[in-house]
Amino acid sequence: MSYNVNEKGYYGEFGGAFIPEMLFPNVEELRQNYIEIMSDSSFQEEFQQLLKDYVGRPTPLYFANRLSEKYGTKIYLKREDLNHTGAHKVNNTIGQILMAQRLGKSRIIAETGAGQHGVATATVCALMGIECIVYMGEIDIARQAPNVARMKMLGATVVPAVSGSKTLKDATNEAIRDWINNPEDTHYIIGSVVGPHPYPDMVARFQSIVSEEIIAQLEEKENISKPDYVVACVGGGSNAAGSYYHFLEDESVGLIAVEAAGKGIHSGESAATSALGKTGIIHGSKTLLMQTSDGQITEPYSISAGLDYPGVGPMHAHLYASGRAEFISVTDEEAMNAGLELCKLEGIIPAIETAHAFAIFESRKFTKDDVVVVNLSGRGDKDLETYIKFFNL
Amino acid sequence: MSYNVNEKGYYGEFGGAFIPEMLFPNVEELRQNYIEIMSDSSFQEEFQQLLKDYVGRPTPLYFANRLSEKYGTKIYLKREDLNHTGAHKVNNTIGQILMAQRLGKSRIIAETGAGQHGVATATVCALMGIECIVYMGEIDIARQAPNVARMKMLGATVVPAVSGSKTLKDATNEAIRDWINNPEDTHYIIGSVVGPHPYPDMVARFQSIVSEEIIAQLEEKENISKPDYVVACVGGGSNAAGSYYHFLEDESVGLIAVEAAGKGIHSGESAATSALGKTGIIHGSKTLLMQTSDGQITEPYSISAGLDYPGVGPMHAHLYASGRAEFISVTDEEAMNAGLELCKLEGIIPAIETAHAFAIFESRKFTKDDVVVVNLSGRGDKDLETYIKFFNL
Amino acid sequence: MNRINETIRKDHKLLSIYFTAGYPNLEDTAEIIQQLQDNGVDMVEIGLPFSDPLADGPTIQESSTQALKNGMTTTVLFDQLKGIRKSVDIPLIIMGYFNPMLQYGVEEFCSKCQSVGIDGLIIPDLPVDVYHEHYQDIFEKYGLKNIFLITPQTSAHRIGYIDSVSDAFIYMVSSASTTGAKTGFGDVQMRYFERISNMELKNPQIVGFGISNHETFNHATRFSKGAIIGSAFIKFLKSHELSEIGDFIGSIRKG
Amino acid sequence: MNRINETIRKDHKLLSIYFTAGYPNLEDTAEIIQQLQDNGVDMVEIGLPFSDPLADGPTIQESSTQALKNGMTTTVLFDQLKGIRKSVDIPLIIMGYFNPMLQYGVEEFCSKCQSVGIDGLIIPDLPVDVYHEHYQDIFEKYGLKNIFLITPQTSAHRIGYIDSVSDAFIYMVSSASTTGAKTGFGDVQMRYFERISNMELKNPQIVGFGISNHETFNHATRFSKGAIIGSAFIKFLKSHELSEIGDFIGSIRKG
Ligand SMILES: Cc1ncc(COP(=O)(O)O)c(C=O)c1O
Ligand SMILES: Cc1ncc(COP(=O)(O)O)c(C=O)c1O
Repeated sequence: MSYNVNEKGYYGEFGGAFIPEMLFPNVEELRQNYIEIMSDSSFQEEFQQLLKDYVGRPTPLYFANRLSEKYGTKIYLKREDLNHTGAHKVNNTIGQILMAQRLGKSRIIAETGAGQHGVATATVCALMGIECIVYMGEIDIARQAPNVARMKMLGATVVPAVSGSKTLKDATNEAIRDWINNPEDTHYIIGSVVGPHPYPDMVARFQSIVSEEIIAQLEEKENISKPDYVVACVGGGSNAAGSYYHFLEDESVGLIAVEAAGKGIHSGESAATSALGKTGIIHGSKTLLMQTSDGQITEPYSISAGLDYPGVGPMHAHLYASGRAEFISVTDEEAMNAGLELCKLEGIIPAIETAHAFAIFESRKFTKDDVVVVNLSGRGDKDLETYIKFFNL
Repeated sequence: MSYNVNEKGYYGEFGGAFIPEMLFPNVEELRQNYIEIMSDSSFQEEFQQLLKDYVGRPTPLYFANRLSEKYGTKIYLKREDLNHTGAHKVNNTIGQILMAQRLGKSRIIAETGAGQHGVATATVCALMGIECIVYMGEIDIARQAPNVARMKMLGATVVPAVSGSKTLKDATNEAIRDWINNPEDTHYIIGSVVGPHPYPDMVARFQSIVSEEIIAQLEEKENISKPDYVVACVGGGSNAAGSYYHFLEDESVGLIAVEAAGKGIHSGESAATSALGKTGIIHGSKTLLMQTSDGQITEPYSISAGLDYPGVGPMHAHLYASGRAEFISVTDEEAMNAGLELCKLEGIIPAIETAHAFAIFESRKFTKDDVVVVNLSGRGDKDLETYIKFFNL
Repeated sequence: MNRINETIRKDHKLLSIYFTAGYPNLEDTAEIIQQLQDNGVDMVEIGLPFSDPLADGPTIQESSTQALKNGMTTTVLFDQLKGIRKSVDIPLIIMGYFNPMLQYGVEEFCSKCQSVGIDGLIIPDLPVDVYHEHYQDIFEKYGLKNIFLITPQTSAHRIGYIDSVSDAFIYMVSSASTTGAKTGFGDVQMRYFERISNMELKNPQIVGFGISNHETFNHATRFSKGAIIGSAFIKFLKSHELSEIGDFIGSIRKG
Repeated sequence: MNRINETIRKDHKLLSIYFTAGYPNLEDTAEIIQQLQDNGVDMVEIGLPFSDPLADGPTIQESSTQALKNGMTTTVLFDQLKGIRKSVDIPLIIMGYFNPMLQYGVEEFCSKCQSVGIDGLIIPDLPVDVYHEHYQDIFEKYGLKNIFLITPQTSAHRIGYIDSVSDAFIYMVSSASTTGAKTGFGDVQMRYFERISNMELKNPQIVGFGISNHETFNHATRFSKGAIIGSAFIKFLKSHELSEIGDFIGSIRKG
């Protein structure tokens, strides 16, 4: 079985491009060109150069001494938190801005939830001097004020999404609407491995730098070519996709996907898509999706705005349905405690999204020789407010 | 003329160790051992390993395309903002925590102004599992709340300094008092190239990784072994010292030090020590110092909490007095505008301290072939609040 | 013969009206359809509301949100439509997003459509190739016409393909846009309408998006068979009684 | 002969009092010195206030801040001391940080001290080696004794060096601490006092830091020539009239 996308844009039964006709020319143009553009050596050169000089790659693979000791296994942290703008998101936006340039686009739109992807998009647009419009749910604008300010400083226009639940899902709807209304000059930079084909595959490829580096770094540090496990949190699934990428087809590498259970999987306030979702269509992709029996998309909940998405990317739906990856969900409280533990043991304040990945160690046990790589997808500066409130700091 | 410290702890007429007898054993122990410990190969190995795997070094040397174009010269940015915790400060705290371990200390104290050094210290203490107490002016605690929260999350105890002006100078006084009261088990991690000998030299050596990398990176990028100019902001002077270090004795490299003029050098609200200071003694060091004619240390002012220090390190006093470095001072407004310009042109939000370094380009002209390296000492996330207010975002 | 095909043969310009089922009130569906027929509308599109209507502008979005709040579901809609064919004989088309249909079961959905007397479907996010490969047989089995959209950006080649798969009419989106986004038609759009008209497709075109009054209706239908009004009608419903629907239709027809 | 050397020869335990010049009120300096002498104090340390007194605890810090606010400066202090030798003959020592002296000019400062009748200086942040190398000649030229501190952590070797450079007494800090930090003396400190006493240095020792009452004064002077009270006296001044200074001194002497 393959876990990569097939030529029709599917991962198993998931994926595809369920898009309104108005988007067809845009998506089709991208589909026909993305592989060729990405394979072009001048593209790769520019992409790699920016990742190195601007983003700060390679990010370290850091052996977490005290954490490893506490949990009796060998835990390595892939330090995506050290990327420029503070998360893995920028790997993708750097790639997509170069893609947009080669497609001759002069205007960029993006959606954002926590604001990380919005900041990463605004950043690359500033870098290239391209107009940038970021859609963000009105509620998220209120609760992620620092990232809104960052986007504005970077010259982006932040447009509030006032429809629906006024959060990430609706911001995505608004971005798609903008794209429908601006079919010629605009490229839509999606922030995760979601959306119509070829987005999930394209974003996964841009993020695959993560697993590529892990391989080289494990070689250097442990003299092995692969870890026993890769652990990543899953919102849409891009940091997971990036850290799994080169291990997808090698089933000796355990893939662990950590979802947000919010206040408890069955509390009605959760974002654990694999546990609660059914196959459906969201944002142009057939995937697992939290929805009513009637097919209305439901509002997810998580303390972390970046996991607060009612779907997962089609790759992840397939990894779940096929059993290739192990899905674990983690409550707000477990995640927050794991985040604080990482601060105290390793001096690293993780994004709350990322903190979910660390919460598994309390219950999921590994042997002492297991090499477990956790993708430390982002830093927690954007979440200080939430940490302060939660822990009464 | 030499610009490095001499065997007595002086840079020209500046430096020394003007400390109360109570501190003598501590400072003397450090003075006698620091060179030997730092030269030890196991120390270097551990230091370099942590810089690489934990801090994320080498930080890129990034050619700032659009900024270079705008100012008609070749501007490279040394990306210290990409370090773990977001500034150059951590280079020093990693070094000093290893030093403290080798000196057998079990308790760490530090002072902090903006909180960056406090966070960097709390971070390395968490990493090593060592108790950490950070002194911070009561006023700074109020205006730098996010960094206070970060320190707490990292397990540090933040103690308000309530004496004097309740800012950095007083936090330093309090830290010194703590050290006096805990002479045996405690190491004081000073956050800049200030304080009694051997601190300025030790901190400069830890920070010298910056210029070491610049040399290798210019070799790779421009096939040259040194830049024409190195530009850095100066609070205490550690990021400047680090970026100048390997060029100090080579007078063909222009060193530009940028100080905070606050609301104007002669406005009474300034921190431009070189312009306003006279030789004096502060925190155990003979250096340039803002003071009354009566020798009372005056309160500096800058919009950036990290430049808000009434002295400079003795190395910088000597660089100024000898004319080796060019000192430029920049107002709040000039710095803020330069910070915003960097956002818009390069997609990088600098710390307001750092923004001062970029403000010189409006008036200080370079030729088109000059290679100018600006030390991008830190990221601006900690300063969003100030940026928002200033620009009404 | 399917009622849509029959209607399309009529020799006047067709006026088709879209409304969101369950809006303004849950039980308005049947009454609105009746009013539309009684006031001479040629065809009705019944919007099955969806939580995330990404091809729609704010007006239809809001009406969908309200309809869902009112309790509209696929099951409720079918219940409401049960007796509709007793008094209504103009073509009825359900317009909705694919996910609710998928959850209902596509075949089950089609079967139900047939049994209540639905003639066709417009599903903006079901692309023609997916339809062609997976669902065409089912639709045809239950006598449902599937209507596809084309836009100014749709290539001639693709229009040909869509025409070949279609068997009722082609929904010609006036400009690449979400519903209700633009107002009035300019030269660019008129040339586009004319261009498509000159292609002499086997299916007639009905223009949608951006038609709000007598003038735009006339423009839109200069080179096409008819036009669909959606947002303008929803806006009208927001501030008028159902009994006033005739005024709205009259204003479109007569200006 | 310098007044300090003379006083040290006396055969009782010496009580020395520190106060901050200009506190509680700018003009209190001379009056406080007079009161101290009149109530039998053996020696007085006049604190020249400094903005950043890093060897001092909160009490002395606050008094310094207040004194500076009141307008105390080096020049003002010398003015206030101009006539002091008309009525005061106990040793007077200025205790202050080095920076204000540096700004005044070290030689100028020393000369002024001599002219108003100051006998010695205590400068916590002027280390003995710097003094020895750069300033000893000047101090001696103006007949000033420089007093150095030792602490429990000071090595025997260094104590020897300090003793060799000193020519008055050695300021024995009771425990490594800022002024006012600890209260009461334990076994550790008593052993330290005894250890130093047994070294039989050429200069006698006077204990400072942590002496606040009759009991601690007695403890501190068991193995030393005398003791200095600072913070406790400043605290007393905060809530009493200058005319009550005798009560404070009495309580120390007699318990
Ligand atoms: C730090 C971080 N990690 C993870 C995520 C979740 O996204 P994804 O699942 O696409 O990696 C986000 C989204 O904002 C994020 O900011
Ligand atoms: C980002 C940044 N740059 C510069 C400084 C100034 O310190 P220094 O002059 O020691 O580099 C600070 C101090 O907090 C800082 O945070």
